[in-house]
This record gives sequence, structure tokens and C-alpha cells, in this order.
Amino acid sequence: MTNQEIFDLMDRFQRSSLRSMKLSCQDFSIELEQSAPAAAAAAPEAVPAPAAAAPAPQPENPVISAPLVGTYYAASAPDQPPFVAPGDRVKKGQTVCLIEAMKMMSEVPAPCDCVIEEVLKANGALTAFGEPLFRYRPC
Amino acid sequence: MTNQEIFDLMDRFQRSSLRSMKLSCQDFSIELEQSAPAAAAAAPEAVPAPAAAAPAPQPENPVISAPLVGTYYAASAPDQPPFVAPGDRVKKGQTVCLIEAMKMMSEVPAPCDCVIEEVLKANGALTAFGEPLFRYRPC
Amino acid sequence: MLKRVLIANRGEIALRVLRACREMGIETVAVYSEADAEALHVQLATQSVCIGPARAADSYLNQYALLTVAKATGCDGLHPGYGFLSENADFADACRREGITFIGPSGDTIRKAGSKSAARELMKTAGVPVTPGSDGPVDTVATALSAAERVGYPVLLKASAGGGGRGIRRCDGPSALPAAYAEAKAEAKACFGDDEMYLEKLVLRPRHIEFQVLADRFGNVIHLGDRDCSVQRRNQKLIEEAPARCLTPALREAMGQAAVRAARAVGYENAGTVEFLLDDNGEHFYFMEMNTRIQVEHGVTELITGVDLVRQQLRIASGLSLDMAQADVHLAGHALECRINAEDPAKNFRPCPGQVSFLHFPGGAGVRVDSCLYNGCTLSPYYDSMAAKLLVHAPTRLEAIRKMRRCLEEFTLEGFPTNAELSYQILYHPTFVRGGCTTAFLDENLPRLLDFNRRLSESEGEA
Amino acid sequence: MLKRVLIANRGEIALRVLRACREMGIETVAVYSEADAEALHVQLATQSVCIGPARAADSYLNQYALLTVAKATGCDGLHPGYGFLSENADFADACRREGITFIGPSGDTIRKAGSKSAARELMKTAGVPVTPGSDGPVDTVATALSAAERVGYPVLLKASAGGGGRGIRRCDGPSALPAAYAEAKAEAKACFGDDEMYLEKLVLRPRHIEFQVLADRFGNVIHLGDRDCSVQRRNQKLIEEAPARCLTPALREAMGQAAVRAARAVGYENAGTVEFLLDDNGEHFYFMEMNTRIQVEHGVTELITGVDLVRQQLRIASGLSLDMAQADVHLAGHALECRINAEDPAKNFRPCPGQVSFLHFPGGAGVRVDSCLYNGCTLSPYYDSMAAKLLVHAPTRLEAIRKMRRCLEEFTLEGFPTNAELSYQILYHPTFVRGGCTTAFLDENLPRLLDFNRRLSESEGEA
Repeated sequence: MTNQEIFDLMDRFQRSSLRSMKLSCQDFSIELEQSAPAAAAAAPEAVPAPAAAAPAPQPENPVISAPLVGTYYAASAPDQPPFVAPGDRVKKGQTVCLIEAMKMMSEVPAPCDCVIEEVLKANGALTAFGEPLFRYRPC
Repeated sequence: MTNQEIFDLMDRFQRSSLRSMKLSCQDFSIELEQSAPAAAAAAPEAVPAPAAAAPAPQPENPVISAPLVGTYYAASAPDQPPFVAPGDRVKKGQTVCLIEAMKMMSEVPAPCDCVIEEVLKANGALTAFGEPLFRYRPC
Repeated sequence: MLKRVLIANRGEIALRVLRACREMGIETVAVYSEADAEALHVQLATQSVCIGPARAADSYLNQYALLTVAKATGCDGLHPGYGFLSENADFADACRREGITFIGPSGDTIRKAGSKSAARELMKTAGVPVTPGSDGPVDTVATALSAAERVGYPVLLKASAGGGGRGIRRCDGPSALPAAYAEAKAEAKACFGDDEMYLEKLVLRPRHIEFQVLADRFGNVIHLGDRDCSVQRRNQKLIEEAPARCLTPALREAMGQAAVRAARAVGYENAGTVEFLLDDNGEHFYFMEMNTRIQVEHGVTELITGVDLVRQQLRIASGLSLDMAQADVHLAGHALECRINAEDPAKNFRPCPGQVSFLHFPGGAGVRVDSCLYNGCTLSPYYDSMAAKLLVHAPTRLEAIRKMRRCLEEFTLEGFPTNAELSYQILYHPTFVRGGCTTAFLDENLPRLLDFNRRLSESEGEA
Repeated sequence: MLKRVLIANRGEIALRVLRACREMGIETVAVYSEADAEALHVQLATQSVCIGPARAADSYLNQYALLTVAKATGCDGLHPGYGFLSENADFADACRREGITFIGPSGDTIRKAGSKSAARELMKTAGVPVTPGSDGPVDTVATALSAAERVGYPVLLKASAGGGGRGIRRCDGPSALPAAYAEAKAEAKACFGDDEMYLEKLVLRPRHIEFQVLADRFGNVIHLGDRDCSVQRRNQKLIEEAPARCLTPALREAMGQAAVRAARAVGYENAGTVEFLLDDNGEHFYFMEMNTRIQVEHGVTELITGVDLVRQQLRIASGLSLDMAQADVHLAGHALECRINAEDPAKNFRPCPGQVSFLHFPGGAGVRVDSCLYNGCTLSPYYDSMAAKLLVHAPTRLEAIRKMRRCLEEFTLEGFPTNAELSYQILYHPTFVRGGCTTAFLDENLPRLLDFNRRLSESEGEA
């Protein structure tokens, strides 16, 4: 871990409402403690967020993100029904959509057994790397 | 880890509002603790103070400052004794030095009855506006 | 060559002078008021001395303080910048008396150029066109009518002793003249105790065209082309450019020669500017006044000529002769300048100084920024509201306009409002793009330009 | 003209391309890795798309991702910048197959210029001087001796199949040649299974002189003068300038013509650079390689010619013919560039990226800054360490040096160490000031230059 990464960790901790924090990872561990957590005193952003940045997913609902940049397809062919719809229960590994990059189709699998709560992209739209595609509820 | 990296870590910790911090990484570990985190944490100065800026007087000792820019003279003439010396007791309004600007002499009076503690300028030196000339103790 | 120069100014022009000195190996002494202790040029100068409290009268206008510091720090020259004491003839004289080279013309030259009525006569004698008018006073309605007939309506009737807009009447035709004459005369009598009147042609919707001149002490005088400063509000220039699009080569030649004659007429030395009014159809030009200092907008001339004007000022003041002749001056490409002021156009241009919480200047090819701002600094409320000058240089005027647009898109200043968005709107206005702005442009179009601004900030609010 | 361009790069060159597009009314699509989401050009582009994680192989080198975004966003052109895929012939071909204009030469041209041995033969045929050497392989010590005699010592004996410094021996005279020949041959046999050898003259203490060329698709090829990039460390250029002080007008003419012949020899189109070695006494020059992309240091050429090279790239790629002939190219004044890298010269130039806690760039007359930094941004550890390019332009070389010194004095970056102070020391070094630097200069003088640095930081610590 670089110092910069440690500083980032410290900054993030200080901005949090946490009192103490212990972290260990492989051969690295860190413990942080503060008496008065920051009362949300987030410093104002110096610059606006990028226009096209992927919207941050809400922490409470996990999302399936695009594993590569490409065109999002909800179904295997134009005349076929979509792989999944809100409310559908899917198994881990089940295909939830396709992403096309340069005429190569990639299947996007469900990360775990779950219920699809929301479809976040329109069929045929460009999706950026890491962009949320579905919101789901594990089950 | 290099010493420099440790110094950086220490600096960063000292500037933080953290109370304690333990860090271990491979064969390296460090524990830091401070009694009073940098609550004031005055943001580090973006730029160095101006070279010729008047030195800030220490808050506990009042000073007599130059009321105008000019040449400081400790005495009324080269062969005369200085108006005041450290330890002298002076009355309010008594002349403590002269400042010459464009061949015009201005007398600088004592602001109150006081004891001169320290003479801060050398005879014949240029003094900036507001620059401290004497440190004194009211009496 | 001068060895050490006192910079008797503040803000971006102080930094501009400091940079030129530094590049010529000349040491600098910065003087500053208590409000400017953290200014950029104060930190960069060889030596810096505080000369008084924030109020300009007690610091930057304090001649004693300036001369005291100049002598005590061993300066052999003093650069007055613009504003403050830069056109104060007595101060120029005082510097000379104290053995300090005032980097500008002599006190006498400043006096000759400074008196409007005297300058008008000097220029007529020198063959520089002035606004047509009566030869001396008009004592009767009949002489006024015949003078007006000669110069053409509309005309202004002016009290010789006048000032402050009193004793002046505009007159659009002969039928209105007798009454206007009587009114103005009565007002002049009442206001100044002197009812002598004269008559001048009124130039409608003029352009403000000025010529940069350089003159050394050996009688060499050249001009470095023209600037169009017509985009102005209440005589405050907002966008300047060089060269002026409206000048034909023949007219540029004629005006340039007139500018050189004007400089010679007052015995000019150093860098100066001759301002002209150019009439609506771009045919006739008239001497307006001569500015005996470096000007805010000098950078656009530097960009199209490649000549560093402040360097030339320092060379000339050091007693060197000009290192170029008129034939060596070539105008290349087109330059624009936008002045970024800390003011709120939506609130009648109220000055809004404050702390700069985030600052990012545009960069890249053909871009120049002159500013004393830095991240975290405070723009003082005690002095003028100019925060930065953005300048661009490109092969053609249209390319320069496009470059300035992208510069204003990149420019980011958080902490207080500026006029940047207004300038951006002007750069898209068809009249500006066509090069058709007169000094009336901004006042006439301000409501619509500000409306764009307002709608933009509303839609940002919605987003 | 191209309508929408994908910028397949990051950092300052992405911003440079964006600015040129914006000034030409071309829309831009920025692509970025997760590490660059807050980059300046990403925020300024018409549209921005994240293409992958921080690792370049997964983002900026991901051809599929780039082409997918280009097509999905309706781009008709793609600018590769420098580095990454800019000299990847297959990628240039792939763009063309997908109907996207690659803003650079064709894949075939990139291949021809990219292969060093093939390029050497092409250049010889085209009459471009290459390093003297044997005609093909040397099979015996006798032929090696006679070839060495002909080209003059010192020479390099090189394995035809060589690479990575193996199978190479330097040889300073005939007495040492037989042993060196045997050694190199044996090493070549052992390393590559092929002991064919050839011989080349070793150019000692050369200067790195390069010529900027522009070529359109109608066969018009011109050069825009030269750059001296001799101040380098391990092939990393640190300070570049234009024009090279060491070239006589006749030599500049000859090298410029050779550069144009070199570009023609590979069927060049778009902006490119022909690199030469110039020998110690400035008499002979030898083709080194051709760079088939815009270069980091292109700005110094822009400053002395007034030509916007990225604009020219976009014009040429749009199918327009060059809007200037060789006779229209005039070199005016002198330009310098200092690369500011996030690295610590005192610690063997270890890269030191990090967060920018305070940033202030120099400004004023004749100063250009190209950088994607802004206050508070983080310089990513995933990519190269260049943080900014400071450029200056002045009438003479000495004035340019002085201007760059004052720029480095004004430049302030807090948050990580940079090489700025080292460049400042170089600008005061007598060899640099005289214009006497060869590619050996920096390595030979580094200890002393760094010593100045160290003493400076110590005295600052004391204050």
C-alpha cells in the first residue's frame, strides 16, 4: 500500500462518522481512531462532477455493472423477450443481458441468486465501463 | 518504507484530527498517538509570507509601530544620545525616535507611560509602514 | 540600463512590470498597502516595503512614501503602471528632482497632453484632425448657425469654461439652435459666471480606435498599429482587439501617421496611446486624447507585433534609442482581450470582491493570461475590480473569437461573480462577430445579453 | 471537415486535442479509465465515456473499447495523441476498416517508419543520410577492418539479429577490432543463434535534432523547422527548443530537405517528426528514426512558426490540402519548453505522483502552459509522470532563457516533488546558455546540478 493510499484512507475515515476502524488485508493492517467524528463537514467539491460519469449507486441496493464498454441489449434478438424484467428471480450465473463491442456479444451473468428490482439502461444504448445496468436484491 | 515516507505519515497524522493510529505492513509497523489533535488545523499557507513583511509582534508584548515609511533615527543628531534605550521609562507623548521621509522629520511619540523593553530597528535603516520599532511594557 | 526599479502600483500591472524587469535582469522593489501584503508581486519582488494603510490616498498615491522608499532602497527608476500617479505631472517632476528616472514622459509632456483644450489646439497646429467646430468662441446665434452649417448637424454647444456636463446642449438642426444657444449660455453664466460658448460637431455612434506609439529621447517616434476598444460600458472597456477590423490599410496608414504627429506635438518620450473617434461609416477620424502611460489593453498590441511594450518602456527610460524603425513593425494575426472583473452584471455591475476559493485559467496555444490572482487569495475591496485579463492570438479574427470562447469555457473562478459570462455572450453576438460594434453597442444590447445570462443561470439552477 | 472526434488519450495531450477541436467547431468524445474520471478534458468534452479500469491495457490500449465508443457515439475521426496506440499500425488499419478516420498516417506508413532496419534502407535509397557503416553483413575480420577504415573509428559491431544491447561491441581502433569482432560474434551466436554481423559508425556526443513535417494526401510535404532536444536523460527529453542554435542556415536547409525526402519515402500523411543525430562538430547529420505522431514538444515549433499543428492534423485528416507552402513557413524568435514531471531527481528520478494541494502557473507575455492539472486534482500513479509543459517565446534565445527562468521562479506546485528546480539549474549552466549541450550533457553534469538543488533545499530548511 502506498502512502497516498493510506492518506486517502485517513481522509475518508475522518470524513466519516466512524469512531474507530481496523483494517487488515494480506500483509497489511491499519487501526484508526478519532475522538469526535466529522459532523458530515464534507469539503465542497472544487470542480463539478464529470457530465457523463456513472451515477453512484445507492449503497443500500446492489447493482450489476457493465463489465466492458459497449451497446446494451436486453434480449438475444430484436424479436425475443428480454432476458430479465423487474421482479424476475434469477440464478447466479444466469444471463441478464448482452453487451456488444465491435460485433462481439458478451453475456452478463447474475452475480448471485437474486431478484431483479430495476432495469437501468434502455435497450440499444451505449453503456460505459462500470455503469450500473440492474438494481437487484439478493435472495 | 523510507524515512521520508514515515515523515510524511507523521506530518499527515499531526495535521489530522486523529487521536491514534496503528499501521503495519509486511515487516513494518508504526503506532502514532497525539494528545490534542490539530483541532485548529489551520490550513497550511498556500504561499510563503512576503519576504519583507513586517514580522508579527508577539501578542503578549505591545509594540510601537512606524506611522509612516521612512528612515529610522534613534537620535536627533549623529552626535546625540538616542532618545530611548532598553529599560528607560518614558511618558505618554514623549518622543522615542524620528522617521525621515523625503527630508521631513517626523517624531514618533510613546503611546502611553511605559518602559522600553527592546529596540527593534537599527539606526538609519528603512522602516516600512506599520513595522514594529520598540517593544514596551505599559506602566 | 536601469539597475533597480520601484514598482509604484499594484495588481496585474505591478506583476507585468516585475516580469519585464526580471527578464531584463533589473531588480525590483515592490511597495504595498497593508491590504496587499500577500499580493503575488510582493512575494516575487527582490524587495518589498509596506508604505501605508489600504486607502490609496495613504499608500499608492502617497508621493512622499514612494520617493522615500525609492531612495532608501537605491532605486534608479520608478514605474508608475496605469492609474494612481501614472499621469501625475508633478510626481514625474518630483521623481526627476530626486534623481529617480520616471518611466514615462516628462511632467511637461503629461501637462500638454492632459489639458483637453490646449491639446486640441496643439493637435490642430500639428495637422492631427480634431472634431470639427467653430474657430474659437461663437458670440451670436448667427455665427453659431453658420459654424453649425459648416461642420454639419448634429452639433454640441459647449461653454468654454464648462465641465461636468453643465453648459452643454445637443442640437440636431438649425431650427432648434437659437433656443439651445440661449439655454446653454444662460446655464453657463449661472454655473461658471462666464457665458462664452463654442461649437463642436457631435460624432454619433463612434468607434474607439487608439494607436500605440513608442518614442525615444532622440526624436524617433513610431506607432505599433491600432486597437479597437469600442466594446465599453460607461467608458469602461470590456473587450479590446487588434488590429481594428473596420480600418482599411489606407485609413490605418493615415491614422498611424496622425498618431505619430500627435506624439511629436507634445514632445513625447516612452510608450503612449493616441485615442481617436472614428465616425459611423468609418471615414473620418478625430483626435480624442492622448494617454501618457502604458494601458490595460497593451497586450493585444504585443501579441500582433511581437514587441514587449514594458521592455521597451524600460529601454527607453534607460536612455537607449528605439531598436526598431516603423518599417520593422509588422502586424501578424489578430488578438483579443477580455477583462475579467469581479462584478455582477445582473446587479448593475456591482463590484463583488472576495476570496478566490477555486481558480483555473485557460491555457494552451495562443493564450495569454495576465492576472495577480492565485488560489486562495483575496481580491481587495479597496481598489478596482479587475481580476484578470484573458488574451488570445490567432491567424484570423474569427479564429481568435473562437479561441476566446473556448478560453472563457475553461476559465473557472469560484468565490465571487464576474463578467465572464457576459463577455462570452458578446463573443456570440452577430454585431460583434461581424466587427460592427460602436461605443453604443454594449449599452444598446445589454438587456438582451443579460437575459441570456439570466436564462443560463436559471437552467443551471434547474439541473 | 470532421464533425466529431474521439480523443483516444489522456492528460495534457487529450486537452490539447480537445482545445483544437473546440476552436474548429468539432465535437469531442473523451474516453477515460476509472482513474481519470475527474480529469479536466473529461469535464470539458462534449461527451465522455468510461472505457475501463485504471490499467492502460484495459482502457487506453483497449482497441475494441475505443472503436466501440467511437462508433456508438457517431465519431467520424479518432485522434490517438502520443504514446498508447498512436504508432500502432494495426489500430490505424482497424479504424479505417470501421470507417473512422485515424488522425495520423496509414498503417502501412507506420509500419515502414517503425521498422528500424527497413527504414534505414528506405532512407538510403531516398538520399537521406544514415549512420555510415558496412554495406550489408561483414563476414570476416578483414572486411570489418576495411569497412571500419572507410567510415572511421569508433565503430559499433552489431549482430544483425540483435536487440536489447546484446551482440554489440564498441571498437575504438583497428588493433582492438579482431578481438571485439570475435566476442560479439560469439555472443550473437549464443543469444540469437545467428552470428551475422554488420558495422556502423558510432556518433559520439551527438545532438538530437528533429524536424517537424506536415504532409497532405495530395503529395504536398513541407517542414516547419527544427527542434533541439539534446537535454535528455535516458532518452527522456527534459528541455526542448526551437530553432536549434547549432544549425547554420545551410545545414538547416539541407536537413529540412532531407526530412521532406524521408517523409516522402514512407508515403507520409499528417504531422510527423524526422529525428537526426548531429555529430559533435555540427557538420554531419544522420537519420535516426521517424515518429509518426504529434510529439510532446510540438509546442516550440508552434511558437516560432505560428502554425497550430493539431489544427493542421485535423485539417489534413479531413482531406484538405495544406494551406501553406514551404515558402510560407517563417521561423520567428526562439522558443523553449520545460517538461515538469512528478519525480524526485534527488532519489534517482523516482516518480512521485500525488494530490496537488496548491498550484500556480506562470503567466504574462510570451508564456504558454499546457497541463491538465488543476488545484486539488490528483496526478494518477498509473500513467506517466508528466504534470505540465511550460513554454516560452521571445525574440532571441537569451531572452527566452531569461523568460523561462522567471517562469520557473513563479511556478508553484505543492503536493509532490518535481524536476522544476533541476531545469532551473540547467538554465543557468554555462554549457546550456552557450547552446553547447549534446545528449551527453545531462548525464555528465547531473551530480553537480543536483548538488545545487540539495544545497538550495538545505538553506531553505535553515531559514
